[in-house]
Parts: sequence; C-alpha cells; structure tokens
Amino acid sequence: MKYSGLINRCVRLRILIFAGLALAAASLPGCGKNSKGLTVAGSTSVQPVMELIADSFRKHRPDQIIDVEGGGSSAGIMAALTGTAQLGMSSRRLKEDEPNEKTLTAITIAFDAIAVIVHPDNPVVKLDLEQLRGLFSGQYRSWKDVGGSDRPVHLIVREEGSGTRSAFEEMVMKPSGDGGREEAVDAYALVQDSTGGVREVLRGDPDAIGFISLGAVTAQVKMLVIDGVKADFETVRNKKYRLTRPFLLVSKGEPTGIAREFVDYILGSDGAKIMHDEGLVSAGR
Amino acid sequence: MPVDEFSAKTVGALSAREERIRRLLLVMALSSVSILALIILFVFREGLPMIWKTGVSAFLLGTRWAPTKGAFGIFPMIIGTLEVTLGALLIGVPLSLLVAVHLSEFAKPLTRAVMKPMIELLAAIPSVVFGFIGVTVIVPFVREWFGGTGFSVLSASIILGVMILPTIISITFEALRAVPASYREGALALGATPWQTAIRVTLPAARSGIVTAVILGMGRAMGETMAVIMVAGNAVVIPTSPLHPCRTLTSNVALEMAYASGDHQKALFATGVVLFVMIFLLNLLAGLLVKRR
Amino acid sequence: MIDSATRPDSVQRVSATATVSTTAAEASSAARYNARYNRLGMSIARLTSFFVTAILVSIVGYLAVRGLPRFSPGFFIDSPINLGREGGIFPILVSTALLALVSLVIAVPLGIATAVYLTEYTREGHLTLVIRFGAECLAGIPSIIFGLFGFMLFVVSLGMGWSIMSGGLTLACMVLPTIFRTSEEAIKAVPDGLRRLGYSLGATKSQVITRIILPQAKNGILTGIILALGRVIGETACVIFTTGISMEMPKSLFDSARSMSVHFYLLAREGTSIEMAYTTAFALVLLILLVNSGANLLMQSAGRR
Amino acid sequence: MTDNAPMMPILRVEGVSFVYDSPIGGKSVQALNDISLVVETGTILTVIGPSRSGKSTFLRLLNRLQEVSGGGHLTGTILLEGRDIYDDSYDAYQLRREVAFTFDKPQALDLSIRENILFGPRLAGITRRDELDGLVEETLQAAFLWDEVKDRLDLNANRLSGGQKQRLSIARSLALRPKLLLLDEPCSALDPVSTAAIEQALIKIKHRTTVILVTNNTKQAARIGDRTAFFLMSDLVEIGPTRVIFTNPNDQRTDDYIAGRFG
Repeated sequence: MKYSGLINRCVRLRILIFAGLALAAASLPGCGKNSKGLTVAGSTSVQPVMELIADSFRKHRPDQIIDVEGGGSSAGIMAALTGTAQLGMSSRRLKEDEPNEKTLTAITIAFDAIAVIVHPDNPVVKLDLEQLRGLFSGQYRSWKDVGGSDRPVHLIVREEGSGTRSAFEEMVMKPSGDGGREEAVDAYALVQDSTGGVREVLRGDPDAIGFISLGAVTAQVKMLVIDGVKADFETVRNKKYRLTRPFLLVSKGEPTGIAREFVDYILGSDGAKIMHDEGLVSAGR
Repeated sequence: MPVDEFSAKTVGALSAREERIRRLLLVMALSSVSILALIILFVFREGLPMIWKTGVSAFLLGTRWAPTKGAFGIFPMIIGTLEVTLGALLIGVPLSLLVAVHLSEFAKPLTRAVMKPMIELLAAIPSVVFGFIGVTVIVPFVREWFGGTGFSVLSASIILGVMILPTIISITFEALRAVPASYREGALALGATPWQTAIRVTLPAARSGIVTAVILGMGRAMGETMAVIMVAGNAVVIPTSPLHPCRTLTSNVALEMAYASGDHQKALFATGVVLFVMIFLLNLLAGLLVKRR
Repeated sequence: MIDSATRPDSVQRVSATATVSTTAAEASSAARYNARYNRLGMSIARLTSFFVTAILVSIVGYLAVRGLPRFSPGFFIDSPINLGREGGIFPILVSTALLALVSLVIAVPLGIATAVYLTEYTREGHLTLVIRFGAECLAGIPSIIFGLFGFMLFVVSLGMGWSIMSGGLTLACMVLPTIFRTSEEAIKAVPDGLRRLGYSLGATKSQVITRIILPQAKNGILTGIILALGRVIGETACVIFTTGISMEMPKSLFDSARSMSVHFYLLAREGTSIEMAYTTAFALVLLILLVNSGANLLMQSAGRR
Repeated sequence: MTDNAPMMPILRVEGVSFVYDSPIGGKSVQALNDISLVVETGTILTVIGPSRSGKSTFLRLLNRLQEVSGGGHLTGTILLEGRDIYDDSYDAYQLRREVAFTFDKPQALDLSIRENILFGPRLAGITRRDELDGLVEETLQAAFLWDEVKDRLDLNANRLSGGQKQRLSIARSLALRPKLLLLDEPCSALDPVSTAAIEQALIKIKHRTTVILVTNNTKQAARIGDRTAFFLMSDLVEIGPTRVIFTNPNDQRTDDYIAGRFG
C-alpha cells in the first residue's frame, strides 16, 4: 500500500524528530559557540569593516573560525555579556542604563567620521554647526535659509538608538559652549534603518540631506564641508574634523586567547591599513 | 455503561499501539501549544510592565516617541498602521474582487490555468523584494506625480495593496468556486446577465469567504514589516495627508530593535503587545462576521 | 424581449410608483442598458486580471533585466567574494535550503500532529477554541517579534548562538500556526461518512487517520506547507537575529549562515552592490517559482489518481 | 416480547435500551427501550418501521458503530455467538470485521475499485497476492458487479454510479468474511434495477453470511425477508416470519403500518 507506507513512516519520523528536538534542546546549554572559534557580533556600521579584517585574519590564522555577526550595538553588547560572543561591536559609548557596564571592558579600535551628505545637484557646499542644527531641528524649512535654492528641505536620519544618530545628536544638536538643552530632531525627518538606506534616499531626492559613515560615502552623493573642515583621513586623525565617533569592541573582562590576538591584529598595521581603505582612522599606534 | 467514541477499546497488542500513538500525538499537540503560549507570554512579559510604567493612556495616546530620552508615545504609529492598512485595503480589495470574479466566473479554463499560478507566485515573492522595488520605482513615481518626498502613506499603501492581492484573490476565488452552480443557473434562468449573476447572486452567496479573505489580507498588511520600512518614511508623525511619511507599529519594532536596550527595548515589546491586541480584535471581528451568516 | 414579469432593476429605479406592467419600449431600453452594463463589467474584470498579472510579470521582468547581466550558472556554484560584491551564492543557497529544511522538519510534524489531535481525539470545546484562536493571532504577529524571541531563547539562553539551528527553530515557531490552521481546515473538510466507512471496515482510530483522513486532506495540508515554505524563504528580520549573516559555508547545523533574502536585504540596503542584489533576488524568485510549480504538479497528480 | 426459534441463533439481544447523550442542557432522548430478539444463522431479518423509530440506532449498536457517530448509554446485553460484544475483553475493531456494515448513502474511498475492496482485508493482515485477488473476484461476483467492472478494477471508485457504488460497498463488506452483514436502508437512493440486483445478491449470500436489513420499503421486506421485525417509536412491536407479519400480524399497529394507514 504505497501511500499508507509513506504515512506510517511519517509517524515513525515524528518520533525521531521529537527525540532529536528534545536532545538538541537538552544537550546544548553548555557548549554554545565559544568552544570553537571566535564570535564578534554587534553594530551594523562596524560589521562590514570587521568582516574584511576577519577575512584577512583567517588567511593569517586559517585554523581559527572567525564568525562576524550583525544585529546592532545592543545585540552585540548583550551577546558579549552573555558570552554568546567574545567580542561585541558598538558604534556608540556604553550608555549608563546598560546593565553592569562595569564588568564590560571597552577597547576603542577606530574613529569613524560622520559625513553630512546631500544630492550632487544641491548647490550648497558648506555649512557650519549652527546651520546644520537649524536644518535638522526643523527651524530652517527651505534650502534658501542656508544659501541654497528655494527648495523644501527633506531630512533623512537614522533610527533612534543607532550609534551614528546618537553621535550626531550629541555633537550637532547640543549647542556647544553654553551647554544648552539638546534640540530635538524635527519629527518630519524621514528615518532609514541603515547606511545604505540613507544613501539610497539621497541618491534619488535632490532636496534631501542626511549623515552616514565617512567610509560609506560614494560618488552618487556629495559630502559637505562642516565648520570649514572637510572630512578625510588627516582631519579625522588630527581631530580637526569634530564630527567623529569611536568604534568600540566590548568584552567581559580583558579579551584572552584568540580574542586578544584578534584585537591586537585589528590595532596592528594590517588592521589599520584595511580601516584606512574603509575611511576609518585606526586607534592603534 | 457509557458507549462513547473514546470508550471503544481494542484488546491486546493493537490497543497498546493505539494508546502509544494517541499519547505521542497528545505530547506533540501539547508541545506546539506550549510553544504558542510561550511566545505570547514572552511578548507580554517583556512588554506589559512597560505599558504600566508609562501609563496606558500616556503610552497609547502620547504623540512624542523619543525612547532614548524617555518619551514613549505610540499614538502616531497606531494611526500610521490604521491608515496604511486602510490604504492597502482600498487598493487591494476592489482589484482582488474583480480578479477573483473574473477568474472564477468569466475566465476560460486556459486563462484560469495560466493566471492563477502566476498570481500565487506573487504571494511567494519575499517582502524585501517588494520593498526594494517600492524604493526604486514607486517612491520616485509618487514624488514626481504627487510631490513631497515620495516616502509616504500612499507609497506604503500601493506596495501593501499589491502584496495582499494574492491572499485575497485566492481565498475569494475558492469561496466563489464553492458557491453551488444551481445559484448561478437560478439567476440566469431569471434573465440576469452573467455580470448581474456574479455581482447580485454569486458574490453575496460567498460573502463569508470574502470576509475571511479581506480579514486575512488585513492581517497580512498589518503584520508586514520590511517592505513598509523601506517606503513609508518612518517619521513619527500623525499623517494628515496621504503624502506625509508615517511609521507603523511593526516598522517601529523592526527599526529600533537592533539598537534598543533597557526601557527602549521593553517599549518596543509593548508595541508588540499593542499589535497583538489589535490583531486579536481583528480576528474576533472576523469570527463574529463569519458566524453571523 | 424581456417579458414584463422580470422587471429589470433599472426600470424600478426610474419610477418607483410605476405600475407592475412595463411598456415594450421601456423593457427593451432596459435590456440594452443591461447588456452594455454587463459587457462593461466583464471587460473591467478581465482588464483588472490582466493588469494584476502584468504587475507580476513586470516585477519578475524588472528583476530579470537588472539581475541577468551578472547571472551565470557559476552564480549558483561559486562562493561570494568581497562582501558579496562578486562571486556566487552557493553557501547562501545551501544555508537557505538547510534553514527551510530544519524549520519544516520541526514545524510540519508538530503542526499536523496538533491538527490531528485537536480534530480527532478531542471534542470541540473551549480549550480547542482558545488554541485555534491563539494560533490565528500568532499567525499575524510580525516576524521581528519572533526574531527577538528566538534570539533571547535559542541564541542566548539555550546557548545555540547564531546558527541554522536557532534560526530553524525560530522559523518553525513562526510557521507552526500557519501549518496547524491549514491542516486543521483540510482535516475538517473530510466528510464524516468516510470516517464511519473506515471504522465499519474494522480500522482503528489511528488507521482511519493515516489511511483515510490524511490522504484525503493531503492537498490542503500541502498548500499550508507551501505557504509556510514561502514565508521561511522570504524572511529577513527574524533570520538576521537568529541565524546571523556569515557568508561562510556552514559545516554543521550549529554554524551561523546567511539566507538568500538576508543576502538580498544586506546587499540592497547597505548598498554593498545593487547589481548583485538584483541577481540574488532574481535567483530567489526562480527558486520560489520552481518550488511552487513543483508543488502544484504534485497536488494535481495527487488529486486525480 | 421474546421470541423462541429452534435453530442455533447467531445473535441474541436481551432487554437492550439505549439513551442518547443529551447535548449540554438538552433533554436526553430514549432511542430504544427493552428490545429483545434472536437472529438465526443463515437467514435475512428485515427491520421495518417509520423513520426515527430507532431501527437504525439498533443496527449501529450491533457492531458498536454507534460509538463513532454519537455517545449514549446502553443497558441490556447483545450476544454474538454467545459472547457479550460490549464486554471489555471484546475487541471492538475485531467485532466490526465479524459484523460488517453498509451505509444508506453509496460511498467509496478515494481509491481504485480493487483497493476499496482490499482495504478491510489488508487491515486484517491478509497479504498474500493470490488470496487478495481471489477475494476481489469472489466478492464482486457475489455483489453482481463483477461483469461490469472486471476489466477496469484500477478505475477510481468515485467514478462509479450510485447503484454500482452501493454494490461495491456490499462487496467491500463481504471481503471481511463477516459472520453477519448489517445494511442500513441500502436501496433508499437507488433505482429499481440496482435495488433488484442488491436483493438478488443478499439472497445468494445469506446461507454463508446472515443478513439484517433495515428498510423503509415494506415491499422489499416482504420480498426477501425470512423474518421481519417491526419497530415503532423505540419499541419492538412485533417480530416473526415475514409471511405471518404481512398476512395476519398479532398487533393492530403492525397491520396499520403495513397497510400504509400511517407512516
């Protein structure tokens, strides 16, 4: 009976799977990932460059398995806390309300400049911090107010909590000097959840303005000069370009073994070179 | 002596096997039901305390959403979700009904055999692809023809409207096919034209199936995440015109979950709770409408 | 000529107080109006069907136009190079298949077993109503919530880390309600007469289920499984949180991996390479086309023995 | 009303009453009260009576099929060759092979004609090819269906006409080699030609398989019933040789029913 045989096997199959499922769930709490190789997880801004460094590190140490995961800074920090990953990537300083951030050690591996970008056809070339704050707080509604043509301003920002956005808010939306209250980003600003998303919107909308990692700037968008300083490797290294934020690696206690070796590799000349190509300034020598 | 479906005992080896199979099915049923319960509990355990902490009305009716600065108001997103879902239905339902009626009542068997699988394929295209086509095609189109940034309730409605077409079409099609031929013959016998028959007789007869189809389509539209994020603009404002950007409850969760921690993450779960309740009410509505037949 | 007995609606609307009998002229103008109205209606419906099908063809066509330049058989065999800007997607293809396999191997038996138990072994009661209702609500929950559930449970607390197993288990939880509900509808559709016929031939309850009910409900159950497979293959948010994004070839179910939809999402959204994104999307749609038509053939052949 | 017949009875029913489980809160329904009768081996007992007289419920109790369609409470005993079929030690599934049942609506499994017939025997564990093929031919011959289908045995059974399907279900039941065959109004949906064929089949098989036929067609009972039982509103009014029941019954109500004065 061909079809009934199939179905009977299905009953036996179920017993097999159920046993497998129970076995898998029971036997696993212990071993987890760290028993074989190194897992680095976290911020999607840090992940691309970390992937490239891991690629070259794998050539250097083929016997080691390096697994680079995304999921965002919070997921990375939690993974480091729970040991799911030895190294967590974050593109923002640890926040006070993060649980026991005392037990996490943070290692700055690079500085990433935040470039303010507009559509290539936009006549505006430079802005100072005050104008930038005016634009993003919704005070200036038209490009005319900052020396551009009489076109409405379309703001593009990253989502709440993202490293790029919190760094931008700290350095731009807070009036420097008199320590005034941080102005809120205009509610009508469009929100995109990734560097590519911001750039994709800007590529298509001549009236848009946004901010992304320096490394992510491509020919399709134009980078503005901020406070008279053009963002590049030099101005970031000598801190003249002030819109920068650190890329951090966090781990529970000092990284050891393969994790230590990988961190040294990142801070070393090989890591620095790869970071330089990606528009980052290494925090190493 | 009770004579009942469950009292029919077999004897010897056969009964042992029957009992083993029954117990295995029971264990599997319990495990899958417990998984369902586990997920619901997980969402409520994470999300509910946050709603009490910010106060139900403050959370549901608050208009300022700045989680990193302690402001948790999701009213704009509730409105966003409702507007986008309504927009999707306004586009999706009429088209679906027309297509379903055509396929089930007027189409020649050949066209039906070709079109139906192609429409079902529409259901299999991942939402990310829809989202991406939305950004590259629909958004510029809306920007040129209607103005604004293009990222708007309208773009989201168009994309979702297309995405829910296959769901509503196939379920409505099945409902229409289930209407006995005698209904149609009765109407035709009274001199009704094929179009009148379809609209005045067959459609009303399949009403409960159509309601289920629309409700399932609505559920799909409300639950959609990726495609909406890419085209809706995600600004936390109450959209007063279809050209304004908006953020739906699901996009809010997906957008910020990666970087949320502490209260922010719990607030996103609270958004999940609100979504669960809205879908719960939706299904309740569907249940009532269908039974009322 | 329509005789006066069948008063077309249009005439009623024209004069509500008109007597029952209509003049010949009045009736014939109504007939012409109806005929035109009918042709108009049917052509609108036909036009819409072609329009909707055209939408599909244009989507697949758009993907093909943008995706074909970089599309070569090698695309399916080689591994990605330089973050996926070049090379093929073989490891990603394998990961997607493994992910779908793990999730369906867990969700299908569980879903069908639950459907069978609730329809055959329990009487319709409050408990079955609550379970069915819970499943329907869960089917509407956005996948990101499942993503985080999977991350917290499988990745972190069960220590499986980012792996195909965590992703598979999470996706299984996500599609379980769909498979359960579609299987239940299919089993309920089997007429009771067939069950009694089975019992009258000496079959035990489990034999009635495996030899009469399941074969009869096979098409409905298969549709549920295809829907679930479509959703698993198309999932991104939830997979990123549980299976990760590593492009390496997974050596075991506990290695992290990247599915095709996630690959498309990252290439397109991060702007790593738009062309490769389209190529991946085109390959994905081809894969789904294959799966769907394969399943349809299976259902057709199973339908008419 | 008990009945004492000389031959060794295959079935003895003593004081059987049956009450349907009432739906939550509803009134419980007395389907049968205090039925006692005996069925001789190798005969056809026809059971007549108006609808809702409990005759179908009675039939379903004889091979415990009533459990499948609805719960209830049974008192009294039913002995098949001396053994109480509701005793815990009795295997209900084995009972249904010894006491076969065909339904009023012609029904077929979504399988070929051959597989329909072999469904029961395969469950019973018969695997030898020749034995199975023998069963197919023998039962189809007995049901007068062999000539019509002998060269299309692999056709899907649902393609058959109503009359053919009903004869197929008789063949399917006979394939279990039952001691007793129960038929619940088998010809209610059939044309006279198919009805005649089925009646012929029952007469031919009765010496090997005792038959209990529930029918609302009194003429059919008169034609083929060796003995006839008359049920009215859950009581067994009268049972006896068909000739006696149809010419001068003891009870006036039987006469009224047969004459068609009330239905």
